[in-house]
Amino acid sequence: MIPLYDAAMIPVYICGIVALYAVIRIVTEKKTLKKLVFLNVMNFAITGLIVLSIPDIMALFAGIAYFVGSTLEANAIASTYAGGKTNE
Amino acid sequence: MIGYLIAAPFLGLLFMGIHRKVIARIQGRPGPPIWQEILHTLKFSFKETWVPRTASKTLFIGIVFVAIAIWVGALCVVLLGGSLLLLFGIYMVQKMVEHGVGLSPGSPYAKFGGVRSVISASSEIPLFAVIGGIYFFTGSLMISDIIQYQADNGPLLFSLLPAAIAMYIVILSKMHYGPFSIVEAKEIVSGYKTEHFGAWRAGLEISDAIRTVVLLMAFVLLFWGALSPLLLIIAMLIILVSLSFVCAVTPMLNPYDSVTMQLVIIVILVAWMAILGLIA
Amino acid sequence: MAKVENLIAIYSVIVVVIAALAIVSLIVSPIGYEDTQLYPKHINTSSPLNPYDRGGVPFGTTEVVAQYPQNSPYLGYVTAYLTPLSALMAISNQYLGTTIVSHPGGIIDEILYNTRGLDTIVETSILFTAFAIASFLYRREEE
Amino acid sequence: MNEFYIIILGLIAVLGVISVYIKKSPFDKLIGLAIMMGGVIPLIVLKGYLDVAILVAIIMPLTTIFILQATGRNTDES
Amino acid sequence: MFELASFNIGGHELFVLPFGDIVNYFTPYTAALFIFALIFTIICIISKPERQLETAFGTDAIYAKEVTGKDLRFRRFMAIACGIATMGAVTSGDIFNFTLFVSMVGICIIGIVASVKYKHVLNAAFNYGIISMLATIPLFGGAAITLAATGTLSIWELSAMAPAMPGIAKALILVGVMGEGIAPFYAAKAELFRAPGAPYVIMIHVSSLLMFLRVVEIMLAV
Amino acid sequence: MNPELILGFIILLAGVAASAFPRERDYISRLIHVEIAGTGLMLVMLAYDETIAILTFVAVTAIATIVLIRVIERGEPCD
Amino acid sequence: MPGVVINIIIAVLLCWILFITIDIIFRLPEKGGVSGANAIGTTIAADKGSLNGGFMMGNIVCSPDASAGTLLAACGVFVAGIPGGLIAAVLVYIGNRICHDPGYAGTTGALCATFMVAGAGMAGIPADAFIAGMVIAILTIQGISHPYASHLLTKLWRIRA
Amino acid sequence: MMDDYTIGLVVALIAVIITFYAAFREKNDIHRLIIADLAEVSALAIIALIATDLAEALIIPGLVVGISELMALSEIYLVRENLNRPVKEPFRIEVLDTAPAIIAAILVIYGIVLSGFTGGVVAGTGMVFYFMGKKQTERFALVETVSGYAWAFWIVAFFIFMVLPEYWFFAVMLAGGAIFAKVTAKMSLIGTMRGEKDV
Repeated sequence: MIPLYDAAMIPVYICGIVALYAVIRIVTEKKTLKKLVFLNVMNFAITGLIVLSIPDIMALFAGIAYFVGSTLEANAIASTYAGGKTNE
Repeated sequence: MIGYLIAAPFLGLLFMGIHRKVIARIQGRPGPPIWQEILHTLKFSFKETWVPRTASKTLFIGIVFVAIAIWVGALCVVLLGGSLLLLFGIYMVQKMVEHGVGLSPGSPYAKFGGVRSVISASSEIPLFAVIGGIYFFTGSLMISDIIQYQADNGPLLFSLLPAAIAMYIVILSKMHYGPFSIVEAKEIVSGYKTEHFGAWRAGLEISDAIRTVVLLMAFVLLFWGALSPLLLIIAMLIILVSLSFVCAVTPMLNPYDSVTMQLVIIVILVAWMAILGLIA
Repeated sequence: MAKVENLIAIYSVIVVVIAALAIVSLIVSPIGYEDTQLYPKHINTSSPLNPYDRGGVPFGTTEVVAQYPQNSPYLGYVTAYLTPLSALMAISNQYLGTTIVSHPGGIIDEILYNTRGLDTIVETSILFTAFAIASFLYRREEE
Repeated sequence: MNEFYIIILGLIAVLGVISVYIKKSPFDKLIGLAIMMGGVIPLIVLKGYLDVAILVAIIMPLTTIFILQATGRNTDES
Repeated sequence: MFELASFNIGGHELFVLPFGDIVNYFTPYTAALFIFALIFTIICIISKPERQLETAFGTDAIYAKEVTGKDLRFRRFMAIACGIATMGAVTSGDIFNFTLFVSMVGICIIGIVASVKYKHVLNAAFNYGIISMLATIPLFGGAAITLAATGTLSIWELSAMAPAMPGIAKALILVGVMGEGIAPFYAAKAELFRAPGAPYVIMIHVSSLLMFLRVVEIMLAV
Repeated sequence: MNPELILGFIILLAGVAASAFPRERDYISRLIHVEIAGTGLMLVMLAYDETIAILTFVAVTAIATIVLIRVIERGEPCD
Repeated sequence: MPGVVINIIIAVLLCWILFITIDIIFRLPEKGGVSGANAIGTTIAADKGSLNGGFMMGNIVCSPDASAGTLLAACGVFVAGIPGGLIAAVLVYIGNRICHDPGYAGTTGALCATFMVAGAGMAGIPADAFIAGMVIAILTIQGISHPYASHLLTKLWRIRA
Repeated sequence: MMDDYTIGLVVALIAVIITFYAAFREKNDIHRLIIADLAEVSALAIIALIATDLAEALIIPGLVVGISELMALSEIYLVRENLNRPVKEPFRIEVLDTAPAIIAAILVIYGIVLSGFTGGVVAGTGMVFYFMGKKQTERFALVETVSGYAWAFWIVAFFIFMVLPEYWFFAVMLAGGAIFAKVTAKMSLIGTMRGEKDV
């Protein structure tokens, strides 16, 4: 018998639901740059999910790699959208 | 074996002479004497020989030797009862030889001959129908096994008539003056052989001669079975004369018609194979 | 057939027809999965070499199901060996299996370099040829 | 526990696919791709292949940046 | 150790060359094909290309197209690679290895003509290239289905269990080989063959024909 | 059938269909749709524990992307 | 069960205060660090938001800042105690360099958060509560309503400036 | 009822049909190139269904064939259309100043650890990214020479396996290292071949 919820699992549930909420907000949002802000929320939540799923030092590395990678991606998308370097 | 190898070119050249003679007689001309082709080849062997300045030298010369070598090999395969697949492999290599002979001199006429020989690649596909049909019936592709099968069960000519017709057409498309001989039509001088003179031309003629013998002999062996040497030659002659009749009474098709005709034949054969497969 | 551009369309039609026939024949009579495969996998999630732990003795033989076991007396030698670096990774962490096995010595190396080495030769030759074409054309354009 | 993960991550991945398909601008499509990978990478982690997950997480933005090189700056005013 | 079960297709095996799991073999049939490929490769190595004569439009001038320098070396290299791939394909004793060699032939065919600067030749090369790339699906797919359905890729084993190879796989491999070697079978316009450099252009034809002959043998044998 | 496999098949088919029938006919969208199909394939490989294949596939996809980008950014815009 | 919820609420408050403070100290709302952050800020401002708050949100998106540092440090403490938090700080530093961010907000945030989470762990609040707490904290800033959040951040920024 | 494999095969074949249908309808050459890339995915899906170690050993050659044909074809396309430079004016984004060096270092080190073909491709990706951030084309010829020697080493290693199997350890190291160097070199050439001299 699987219990309906488990007290130790509450952080996982929170992360999962926040991630899903963020995804829904991204899909319904119209402006590209504001999507990126919600994407950031999703990254936080997914990083949390990754680390909470396997408590191991490698999972920390995986989480950080994921977070930095998606931040880089968001940065690149935003910069390109805005037209690259402003000066020079 | 050696005897056969020496005899084959002469026999083939003689056959080619007979071929010309029969065609001429049917068309109401006197025609050349039947040993004309032998004399022809001898004459070429002693003429001055050179290589065109624009030609790719090695290919120009090497391809002649390849042409002779493959058909000598084919003759060995037929005589020793080797694999039928190998024989047809050699038949397809002949296509490459024509292509090489045509392209190596750099002359536009020869090149057109070579390119046309590539166009008629569709004439090879009936061969696979032949192979498939024979394999389906006999369960083997070794010529010796096929001959043995016919000794036991009677000639394949009747049970495999469509395959026989396909092979007949294949041989026909390799005969001079036939309806499908687009590679040496007169509008491109001598087709792929235009630039090969002297001894090279003699070599090509010899390979043609051996080819004629091999194809006719393979036809008889595949669809009738083993015969004594004399009967074999008579059977080959009968087929040759029938081929000459066809050549004499049909016009030469233009390249596209020729390809279309061959495609139609392929479609019929494939349909036949499908029916055969369904029945089995 | 008149233009070379249409060739792709013709070829596609042929393949689509054959693939459709294949699907129909699969649904009518499934071909089934042969259970005795070469080099089968067995997953042992508690091992540090996770998806690729095939057991065996280092510098000894490992039981792998090869096509011709009689053909290569050294079959399975590479599989169980760990270089010092990979041994270090194996004792330090549970979740580095792929890295360890991809490091020299491991079942994939065994298959790629030993039993199916010719495949790898052909594969690198293909890469080499294609690069020769690309770099030749590129450099000719540069000049 | 695994059911929860798989339902959430599967939903995220599928929503990402849908969003890639329905959005018109390439930037929005790339964001959809990021959503999809956000669903896929934790699945790899769940199976225990952390090194693979790290590598995928590092190379994924590279692919995006490569694609961004060809999109050019945003042109439509919306 | 190795006995070819389907000896009535191409003859008994003459010589076996094991490379691990991939056991190449020579029957009289494959040996003959191998020798053809070898001869044409040697011709490619030692011969110089011809100078093709062309009439310039509008004038009576006739000039010879020459293949020289880097171009020549590159095309010779490609032709040799094509020959080696063909030799591999005709002797290979493993389905997947065969498909790899076939796709290598496909690339080399493009490579041989890729250095010609005429736009129509490049156009033909591009289109054949796309086809040869699409053709890797049926090739690899056929090999993979064979492996999954029979548990082996070796032609030796497959020929021993006779009709084990699924018909789907056979059809797919056949279509795949047709796609890789389609160039000679689509010669009505003969774009590829107008390219100068006879020995190398012939190599295209040789390789695809030999490949075709070999695949017929495999299809009958397994 | 485990869930990764089902999800992988769904995404694979969706990606292939999306890149075969894109809503916009520009190159970039199609390229991005191909990425979806690649992700689906990745999940299929994951379901069968073929991790080295995943590693190689991801890296090769990145390189294939840049090869195509090289063509796209030089080619004519198409409509 | 109620204990867990209370833990998480406390963690939310602690994280929220920590990362907002550090970000404002490091002058994140002053201007966008990269052109992307700039563009996000102006977009939010145009959409009934406030400019300085928008810049800060853009900076959070474009580079691992104190909020990311807090999250990752919490993760690090969750898996490996204080050393894990320090490793996370080092990696956040590298992440900052990758993302063309000249500041040290992320690193500082990670270091502070490490000790905060470790200290809270002694007080009975587990590290996973902080992970969930940080996710909720970032949700309040970035995920609910951009205009309100940006106005709030601008007010806080006025206090410092 | 159908087993897993059959279901998977049906799905993969449907993917193949869709791919070829797209190829049938498409007339634009760049679109055709992209579809050819898609075709690789369908082909690999069929191979991946085998689910043994051998399947992986077959996927890797499949990938190689795909990427190499794609490369040769794209170059032929560019030569045919005579396209030498990008039509759009290039622009720079900030992350390209900082990210390539660090990420390339990570990927190359990880690639060296992985070694073999996989490592080569991973490191190659890093190198491509690095060269993308650089402004001048690098020393093309040197990289090519390295890769040529590496290929020769790999062939040597293969023959050690076949002829002198008792030195298998040496051969594994040689093969892994050589193939790594070769693939990395080849892949990083793509980065240099992007060739924006005027940037």
